[in-house]
Amino acid sequence: MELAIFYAFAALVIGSALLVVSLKNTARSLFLFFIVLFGMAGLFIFALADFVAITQIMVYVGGVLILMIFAFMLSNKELLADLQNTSSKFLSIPNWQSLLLSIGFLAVMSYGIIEWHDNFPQWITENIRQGNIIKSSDNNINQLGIKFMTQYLLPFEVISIFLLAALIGAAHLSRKEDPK
Amino acid sequence: MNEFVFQVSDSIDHIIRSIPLFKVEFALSFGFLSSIVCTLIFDKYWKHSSFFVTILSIICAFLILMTQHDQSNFGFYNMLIVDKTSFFARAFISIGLLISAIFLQQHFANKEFKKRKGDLYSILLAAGIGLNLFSMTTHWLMAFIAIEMVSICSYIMVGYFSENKKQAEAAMKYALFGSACSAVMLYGLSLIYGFTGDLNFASPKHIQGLIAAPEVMVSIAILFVFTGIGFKLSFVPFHLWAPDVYEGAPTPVTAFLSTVPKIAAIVLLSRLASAWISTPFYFSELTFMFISFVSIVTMLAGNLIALRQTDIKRMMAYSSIGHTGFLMMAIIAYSNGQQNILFFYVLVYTLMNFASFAFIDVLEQKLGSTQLSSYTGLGKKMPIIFTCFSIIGISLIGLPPTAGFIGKLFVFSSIFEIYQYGGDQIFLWLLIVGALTSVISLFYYFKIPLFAFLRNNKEENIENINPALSPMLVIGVILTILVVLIGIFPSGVFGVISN
Amino acid sequence: MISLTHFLFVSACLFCIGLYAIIAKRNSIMILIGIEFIINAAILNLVAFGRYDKINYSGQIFALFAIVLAAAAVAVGLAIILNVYRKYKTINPENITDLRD
Amino acid sequence: MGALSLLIFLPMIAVIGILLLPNRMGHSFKYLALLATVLQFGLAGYLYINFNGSAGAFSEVSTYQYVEQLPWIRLDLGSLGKLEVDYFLGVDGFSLPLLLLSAFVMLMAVGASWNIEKSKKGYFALLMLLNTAVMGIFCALDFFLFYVFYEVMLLPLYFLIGIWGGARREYAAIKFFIYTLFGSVFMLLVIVGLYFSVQNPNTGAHTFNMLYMMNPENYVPGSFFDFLGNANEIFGIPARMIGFIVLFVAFAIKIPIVPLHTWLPDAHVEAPTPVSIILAGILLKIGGYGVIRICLGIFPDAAADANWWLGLIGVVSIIYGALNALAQTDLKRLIAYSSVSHMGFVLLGISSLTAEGISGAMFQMLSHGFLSAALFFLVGVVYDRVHDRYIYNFRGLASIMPKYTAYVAIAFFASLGLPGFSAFIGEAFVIIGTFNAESMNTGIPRWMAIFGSLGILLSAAYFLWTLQRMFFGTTRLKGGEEWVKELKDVNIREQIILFPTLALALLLGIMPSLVFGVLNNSVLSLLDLVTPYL
Amino acid sequence: MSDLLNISPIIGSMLVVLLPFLAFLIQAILGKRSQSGNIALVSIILSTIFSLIFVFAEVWKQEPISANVSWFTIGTHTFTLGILLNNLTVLMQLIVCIIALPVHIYSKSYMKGDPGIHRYWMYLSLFCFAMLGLTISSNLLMMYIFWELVGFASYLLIGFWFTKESAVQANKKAFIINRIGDLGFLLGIASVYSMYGSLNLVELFGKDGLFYSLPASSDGWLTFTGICFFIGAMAKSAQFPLHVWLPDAMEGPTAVSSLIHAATMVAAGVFLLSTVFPLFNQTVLLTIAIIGCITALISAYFAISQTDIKKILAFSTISQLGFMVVAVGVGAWDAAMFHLATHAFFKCLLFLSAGAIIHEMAHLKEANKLDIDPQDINNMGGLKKWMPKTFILMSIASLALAGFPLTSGFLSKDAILISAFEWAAQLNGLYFLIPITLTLVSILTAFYIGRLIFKVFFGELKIKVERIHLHEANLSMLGPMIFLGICSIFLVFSWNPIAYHHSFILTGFSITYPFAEIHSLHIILPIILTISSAIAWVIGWNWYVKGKYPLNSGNKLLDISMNQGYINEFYNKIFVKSTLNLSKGLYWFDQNIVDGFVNFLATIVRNLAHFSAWIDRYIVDGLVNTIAGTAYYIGHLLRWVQNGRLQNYLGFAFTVVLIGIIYLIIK
Repeated sequence: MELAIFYAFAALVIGSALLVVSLKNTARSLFLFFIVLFGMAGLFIFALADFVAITQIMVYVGGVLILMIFAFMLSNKELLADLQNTSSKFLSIPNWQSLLLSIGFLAVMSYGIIEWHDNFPQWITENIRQGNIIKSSDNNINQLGIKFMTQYLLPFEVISIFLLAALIGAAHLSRKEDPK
Repeated sequence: MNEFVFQVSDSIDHIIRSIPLFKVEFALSFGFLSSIVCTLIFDKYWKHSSFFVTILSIICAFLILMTQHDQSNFGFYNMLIVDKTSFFARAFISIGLLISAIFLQQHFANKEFKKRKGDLYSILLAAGIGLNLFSMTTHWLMAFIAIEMVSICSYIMVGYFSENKKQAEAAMKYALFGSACSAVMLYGLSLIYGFTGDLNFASPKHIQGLIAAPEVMVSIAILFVFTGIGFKLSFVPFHLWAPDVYEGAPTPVTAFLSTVPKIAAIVLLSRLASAWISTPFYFSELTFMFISFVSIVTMLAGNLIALRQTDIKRMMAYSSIGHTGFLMMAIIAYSNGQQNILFFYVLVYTLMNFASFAFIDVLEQKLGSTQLSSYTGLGKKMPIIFTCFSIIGISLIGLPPTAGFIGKLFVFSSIFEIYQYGGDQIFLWLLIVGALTSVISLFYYFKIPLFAFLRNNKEENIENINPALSPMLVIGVILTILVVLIGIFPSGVFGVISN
Repeated sequence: MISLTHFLFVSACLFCIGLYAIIAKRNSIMILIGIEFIINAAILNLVAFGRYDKINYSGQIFALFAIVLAAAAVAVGLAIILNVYRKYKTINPENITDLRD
Repeated sequence: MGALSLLIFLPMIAVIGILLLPNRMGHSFKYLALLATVLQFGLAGYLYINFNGSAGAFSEVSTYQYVEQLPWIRLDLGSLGKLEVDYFLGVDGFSLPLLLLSAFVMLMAVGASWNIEKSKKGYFALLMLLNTAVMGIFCALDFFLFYVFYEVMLLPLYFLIGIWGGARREYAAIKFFIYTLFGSVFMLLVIVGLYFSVQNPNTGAHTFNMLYMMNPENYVPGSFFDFLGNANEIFGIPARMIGFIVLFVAFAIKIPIVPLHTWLPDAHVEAPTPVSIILAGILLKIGGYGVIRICLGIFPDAAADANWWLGLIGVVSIIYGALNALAQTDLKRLIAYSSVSHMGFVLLGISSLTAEGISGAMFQMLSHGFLSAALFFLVGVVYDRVHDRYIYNFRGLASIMPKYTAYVAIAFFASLGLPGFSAFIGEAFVIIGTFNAESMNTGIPRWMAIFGSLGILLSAAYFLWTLQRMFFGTTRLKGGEEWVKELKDVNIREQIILFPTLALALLLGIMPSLVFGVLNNSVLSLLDLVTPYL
Repeated sequence: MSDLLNISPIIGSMLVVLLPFLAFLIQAILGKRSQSGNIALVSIILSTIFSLIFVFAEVWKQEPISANVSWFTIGTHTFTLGILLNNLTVLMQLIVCIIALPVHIYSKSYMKGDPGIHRYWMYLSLFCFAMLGLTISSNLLMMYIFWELVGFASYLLIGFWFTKESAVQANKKAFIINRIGDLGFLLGIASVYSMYGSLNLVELFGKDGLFYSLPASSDGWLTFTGICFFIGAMAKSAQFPLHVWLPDAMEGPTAVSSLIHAATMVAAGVFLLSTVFPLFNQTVLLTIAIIGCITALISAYFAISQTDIKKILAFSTISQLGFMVVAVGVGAWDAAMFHLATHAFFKCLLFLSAGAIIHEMAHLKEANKLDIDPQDINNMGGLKKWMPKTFILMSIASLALAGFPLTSGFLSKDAILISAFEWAAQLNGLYFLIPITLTLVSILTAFYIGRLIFKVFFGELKIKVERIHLHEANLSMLGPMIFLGICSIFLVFSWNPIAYHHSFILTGFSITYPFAEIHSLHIILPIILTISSAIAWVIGWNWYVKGKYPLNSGNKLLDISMNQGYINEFYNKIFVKSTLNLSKGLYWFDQNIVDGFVNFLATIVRNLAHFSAWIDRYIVDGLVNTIAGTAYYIGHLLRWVQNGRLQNYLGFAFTVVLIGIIYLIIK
């Protein structure tokens, strides 16, 4: 059962991701991207990372995607025309070089994963043996909070500076130069 | 919950103990915030206030850094390392930041923008914090954050003004290329995390994990990781963005990009190499092969392509690619225990590069062009600048009596020593290619004196150009003198680096 | 419990799709989306591995940082793309080739 | 400050003076340069007279005179050991005559630069910088110091050719530079290798000291360039042989040998007269000096193995250079190729590894220094007047420029080895030494001497042909009457330069002991070093 | 006074050498201010006196004296400068002095008014210095130096009229061909040095010299050495095939030709051979003899058909030098020296006389504005009428050349011929070809010199002009000629006009021949020679004076054949005609093949030079430029990636990554 749902999510993610890249219409792609991100959040939950999944939805869906749509609308005045365009060319013709490259990567990575399959790292088996693995009953948020404030305090603080800088920078970048 | 209480208090103790290690970056962070405040409030009254604060904070950071001399400490759960390497790296980064800040101020001083210039200094300081962290860590999480921080600050700096099409294009190429590379690196890191369960690449657990992991996946993961580092260092094949971005970006930003991030990235790579290469396993061999091979290819590609350039900034981009190859030779020296050689070369490279961009910028402001052909016949009009520029060119080639020569000699020496006792053919090829590319580089570096001195300008407009003394020029000349002095008396500087 | 291989395989697929988007799509925003795919693939890996790391929580923490960093990068990237659009009136990287050899 | 330092840095004082003086005092630059070179020549002469060539081992400091040794760079490179670079100067019978020659040729060059008009400041400053570098090369006994001077020498030359040269000056300048750099960069690698292989016996530190490099006892056992029982190989060639070959190529480019000579005609043709004089008079000698001091001194074993090839290259250079000279129509190119031929004798003589051969080679270098400088100066005389050097454009110059013709004829005959002039002693002893090599079992067959002597014949052919074609016969010039007006006979300044040069060539031809007296002990100590490996 | 005159032979010979050098220096410094030539004259007079009184008289038939000072040291060898005085050297020095003196005097009026006369005297002094130095050098290196200097002086003098194209061509040729010889000499020196470690003649060939005490080195190298020295001598003494420069060298002033290219310098080769004679082994000696013989024969043939008076004499010189070389070859180098001495006088005289004639003919040409060659004997004739003294002197010289009894030539030529016969008798067989050829040459000599005399002095002047004011040369020209004429008579050399053994030169050397003396030859051979010479003259007289030239076309030929009869006809047709044709043919051969070969060699060298220049430009330099271009082009190719398209960049980068991964997998 669990596996079936996992497959369903995986199929959803991969399928919509494939559509994202093969659709001719960018606007549609953007909306499909939304589905991919949701699907990913689902997959995260399968990995018992509920907080990550929530963050994914909040940050990506709530932030990134909206930003992208805004950007797209700002940069494409024919958006509406695009949306209405239901021409026969629904999918874009794949670019064979990049297709080849992607398939090549997929091949080598699959090869690697299959080779790795029976032989998972020692640290995982060790942790499984010791029971040091996250269980679905664990309170992840609690743990994460403590980790952020102790072990990962430094990156946590640094990233605040980083975000501030990125914010200022992005604001400056997107500001139109006023006509003199 | 209670199970953590003991841990938490322990952690807090550890963190409090670690805080002094962070004081340099803390100074920069303080500067960062003050600079933002200044931009918002005080720039109206004194337009240099944020610049001033920036300079002050960099100097403070540098002075605080000096107190960390001779320290060797870990902190923040091994995320920060204060040791000789990070000390020198941060010292060079501070110098680089200082010079960059002055360059930025000078470059934009005469231009009117609607945008506030002050925030550029804030971004620079943020980048500085990232760079410092970059050079202080062996933890992948910290390293990744630092890389992103530096990258994003760099994108912003390139695209900040977007005065013209070229700057915007450069920013876009930089941002997209960089993001793609760091995404791939992240993927590689995720795999490595999977192999080891530990993000500290120098820890025994990490190395144990890599030893146990299957070769194919390790190859994929390591190459992905090197993609991100390669982007920062701009070695082949991840060098392609560099010429376009260097050409498009404002000159002071180019100066910054071609120098300072490289210091940090080279330090990270060195730490990685020295942690990995010394083990007799597959991944270490891979790392070593990778560094050597890429070094050779990078030296060749950078120098060969530079032959055909007509734009000085683009040429310097290829030159810096070539020097990256050379720096990677120095990494091999570093991992063999000759850290001071890497430091020396990095220092020399920093000085040379800033000097050359200082001259490029001065000339760009005077001539309004970065084309080499616009220098035609100017040697007589501006003898000081072109004499110094030629000397820097000589140093970049690696001819005596300049610091570039000493640096090259040290690198050759240490590689030769490894060759002598290790006997691997690849070292020989490193030496040969290193020597050969020095010869090739002569062609294009000497285009500067070729145009300036050997060719005569037939046009009249050069009469209008009057060489005035600008702070940039002064810095350039001082750096040139330093380069020559270090070239003749390397003992002092080298002694400082070695101890 | 879903085995690691499943996660790895899904992430590998997503990675490749992202790569394809980066290289093939003639639209800067699509390139950004491709990058996001790759980051998501990485995050998937991280959380999948992170499940077995209860002591440090490194996987999940890394994943969270990665999301934040990616978001910031997207913000800056989009701002830059908008700047380009203002100058070039296009966001097709094929047509933005003023800087070249 | 020792005498040699003074000799080296005197021109630097002039450089500083020239740079400090404002441009409007442009006329004083040449006097400043002249003053420096005159003092330098005087000093070099003083050193020459007071030199007493005592016999001693080639690798002993006591064999050298006017030695100055100051620690320069002392670095602790961790596992690379301690880096020791000394400011180490000293001269022996090989370097001192060349030092004097350099001082003299520099004096000539300053004299020849009297009418330079284009940016005098830069010109004289660069000329003096070059002077410093050249002096340094001949004095340095530390390989690092040598290398520094060697490279520093290139820079002023690049500019001197590139700025003040002829039509294709850019090409010639960069070609010259690239060629030399190509050799020297690889030389740097060998220097590094030597540095690791040699230890200062007193301190145990690695060292660049050339004298230590010459002593097999100072080599670290098992090091890359270790003397005995060295099994290191690169591409299947023994390491010491590779070291020798690389160093040889670096210097052979300077000599130059065929086929690494093509920079020479271009550089000579495009360079202004004074620079041609320096190139021919000094620069080529650095190659020969390097082969003697460094290739033979540091790699005597490899030299003993390779000398057959060296000799062959020498013979090929002699004949090839002479044949090329015969085919030239540009007077300056002809002389440039004759330099290739004449320097081939130097290589042949060195490769013979006999006292006669090496002495002859040294003598040939000195003599070629004076004579080729004089020849280039003479070409400059005509070129200054009508800006043409094409041999076919002149005929019967003897009628309108009798004194000039006399100088040319003397210089030509001196160059083609007429007894009484220095070139004869050089060439004759190279031939005798090479012929003698078989008796000494140094591995050079006698046919090399026989073929080498063909060069003497060919040199007569091309010089006499030129003499006949340009100077004799009835006057007929391309530029007609205008040229006749332009072509005034040599003036006093030119005579002041030419006369001592040719007189010196004559003096050395008649009293070779002036040189051999200084040289002989050094030759013997060099042979002591090399012959055990034959 | 007695102290002053008490000059040791060493000092004396040094003075002999240095005085002309001093004269050279003074004249070089004075330049155009010294036109008279008095300085040169005084110096040569003093040299002659010193040479005769303080050197020759002291040393002749005494123990050899030598003195050396060290010159320079190379390695462990010290090279010296020194003087060696023995019979050979002092004789040679004296001959040079005695020949040079009359030529100087003669030149004073002969060269009068020439614009470059200051140079003439300078060069002449230089030549004297070099030649005198050559004679008394005590080591081979020093000898070589003077040897080349002599060549140099000769170069200068041949090209004295440098505006004349043929003169500068000739001097170039002379110098280059002499250079070939010099190389031989140099290699010979190198070889001797490498075998014996010394170049000092006394150390090498003196009593208990190294040459005798050291074990003989390999025969091959000894032969090589000998051939090398012989090549040196061949070039200088104009032996076949290196003789081609000498006829051309006649472009110089006639006085110079007489001194340098007839009497002294060209004999230096023979002198060299005599000096290093012990070095030659049988192979080399035979080679020397054969080459000498060929030279003697062919140049005698050439002389027959020449029309230029100086060329006839030049070929005659070559022929006589061939005689001397044969003498060396057969081992009778004393005879060679003897012939050298006698030949010097009469050949010098012949040239000076020719010079006087040319001088007059040139005046005639100028006075009448004729377009003739003043040196062509076809334009002369009957000059006896106007220049009787010259005629007599020239006749004496000619008789001496032909080896007529009572002349010096008779003695020396007999010495050579008889030695050659005796040598051949020792060896038998084909070796007899050499003496027989020499005999033939001797007859030919008589014929061609007879032809010269008859054509020039007898009959009528061939050119028709109104005013013929030909007259005897003035005293300063005639005086030296008379002196030389006297010296061409037997008395100067021997009191016995018949037997050459009694000549003081031969008694002075007193070497022992390796072959037995055949007494009968000493009587028979001179008689045969004299008679055959006389016959040759009669024929010549008939042909050239009586105008019964057999080869003229038309009815004259019929007349002649009627008068001469069958034997004459046969003789003419078969013998004389073929001889003359042979002569012409050989001359053609010489001009076109031998000289042509030399020119051909020159052409080859020139073409080779052009070829190598081509190689240099397009292959050697081209290669370098190609390498540079390749680097440049690779740079260009690499730039292709840098096309400004972001996605191409990314694609490239990731493709490389993929390739890297695949490589690592399949590795």
